[in-house]
Amino acid sequence: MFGEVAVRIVSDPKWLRLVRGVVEQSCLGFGAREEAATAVVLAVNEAVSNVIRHGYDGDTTRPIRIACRRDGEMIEVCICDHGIEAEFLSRELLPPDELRAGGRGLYMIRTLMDEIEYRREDGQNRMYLRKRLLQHVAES
Amino acid sequence: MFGEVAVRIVSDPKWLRLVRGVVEQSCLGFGAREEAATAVVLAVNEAVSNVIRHGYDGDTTRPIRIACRRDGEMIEVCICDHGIEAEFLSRELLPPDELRAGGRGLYMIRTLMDEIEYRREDGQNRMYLRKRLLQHVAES
Amino acid sequence: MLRIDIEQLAEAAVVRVAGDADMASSTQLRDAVLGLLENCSQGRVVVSMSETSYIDSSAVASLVEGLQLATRRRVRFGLAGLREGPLQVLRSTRLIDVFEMHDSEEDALKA
Amino acid sequence: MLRIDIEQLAEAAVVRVAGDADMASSTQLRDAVLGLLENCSQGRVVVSMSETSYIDSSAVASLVEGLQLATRRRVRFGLAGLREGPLQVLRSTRLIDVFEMHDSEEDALKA
Ligand SMILES: Nc1ncnc2c1ncn2[C@@H]1O[C@H](COP(=O)(O)OP(=O)(O)O)[C@@H](O)[C@H]1O
Ligand SMILES: Nc1ncnc2c1ncn2[C@@H]1O[C@H](COP(=O)(O)OP(=O)(O)O)[C@@H](O)[C@H]1O
Repeated sequence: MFGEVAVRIVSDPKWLRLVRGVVEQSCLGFGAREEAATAVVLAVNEAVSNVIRHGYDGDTTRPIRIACRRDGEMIEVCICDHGIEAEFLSRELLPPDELRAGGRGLYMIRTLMDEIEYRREDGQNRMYLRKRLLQHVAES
Repeated sequence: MFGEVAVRIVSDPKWLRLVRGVVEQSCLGFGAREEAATAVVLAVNEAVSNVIRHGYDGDTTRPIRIACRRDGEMIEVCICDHGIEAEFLSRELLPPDELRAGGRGLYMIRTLMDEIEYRREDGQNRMYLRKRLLQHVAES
Repeated sequence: MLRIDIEQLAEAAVVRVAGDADMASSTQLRDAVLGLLENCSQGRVVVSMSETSYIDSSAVASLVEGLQLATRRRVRFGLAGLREGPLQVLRSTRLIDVFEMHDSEEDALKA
Repeated sequence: MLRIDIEQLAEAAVVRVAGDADMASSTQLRDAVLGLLENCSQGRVVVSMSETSYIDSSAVASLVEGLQLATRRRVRFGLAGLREGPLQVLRSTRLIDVFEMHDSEEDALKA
């Protein structure tokens, strides 16, 4: 019903801007509000940057595929690459306000998204980032 | 060396804007100047609109893939779909200034691009649009 | 993605078109322009496009239809304030000399 | 995609950052900020970001490094004019209270 939007790039940081544009337009096309779209864009940018930097160790010629779809009341973005296995989901989060440089990408992703899933299959990494379209107001 | 940027959408006109953004960013990333990038964006927009309107007869759920790459001193965009065969490359061009509504998409594509190629293979249409990065100044 | 706002002044109607007029939205433009012209005889219509960031061939077709209906109804029909992108579309379809063109809405209303 | 312009005023240096600071460009930001601070002792540095449309975590890291070097060199270090996007990044990394923040470059220089 909503279809899927996918973009495939090589792992050159110069394409990050393009990816952000695609993800933003997709989220809006799938019915997300500006604020949710911005959050997804920020998270995907960090995840793709991590693939380039860590997964592919800076090699700018390797494939990355970013696919966006709407799944019920969620936006789901899948980031797929052939880089090294990323067992980083088990790491501890950055304690807030700690003044070190770096190490904030995963923290941003977890703060901004509602669900994160990681799978290693057939030598491929698939990271699923999900964001609810409607932010449920906490009952008080 | 420059890689490839590909985007896959379903044939809903609401994604045209996203496609334009991807194609523009790709062209700039491949080293095209603003003016050439704009021309490619206009042509691809018309070609994809034609696939939706004619190739898929308005069905908004069918796949379209748009892939951009740099081939030497050319930008090449391939538009791939599973719609009806498009033997329209043999049609005559719109005579300039004729005041009819419609029928200007192909004319725009031919005016804006340096090379156009169409192939039907395995039930797929592939339209290749090519634009030179450097506009050669006519010798006088 | 397309916002259309029509203002009826004493001597002219101004159709302000903001955003992208492509296959997803150009029927909106067509409906607005033809709907307006159907209720006009004489006078003038200015399509103000300084906020129009994109037009495709279907939007051009809507403008051509507008021009034709305007001619039949003896309404003066002009375009104003086009940005570089839309200008390039009119150039590539060789329609740039077919339309009455003005640099800005103000210029159009004075002309 | 990133333009950095440094202006040395009598009492402060202003680093104006325009465009997108992401993995492709944030070393430029880091080099500019750290290079400037290495040649400062006392005084102040204002990073003016009203034209900064995007920052990622690597740009945030550069700003954190700037703040740390500034503290060591007793230079006052502030950010000015942040748009909503960059603000959301500082919020999501919980660094919003770590930096001295000003609504605009003018406010920062007066403060
Ligand atoms: N795609 C990935 N593949 C492999 N390792 C990763 C990946 N993403 C993150 N990591 C690991 O997790 C760590 C933390 O990542 P992050 O919070 O984004 O900070 P940074 O990238 O600044 O180090 C990285 O240093 C790296 O070791
Ligand atoms: N992708 C396509 N598949 C099938 N037929 C096409 C396709 N693109 C164009 N055509 C045919 O070529 C004609 C001219 O196309 P065009 O110049 O874009 O004008 P318009 O779309 O306004 O008719 C169309 O009316 C259609 O019959």
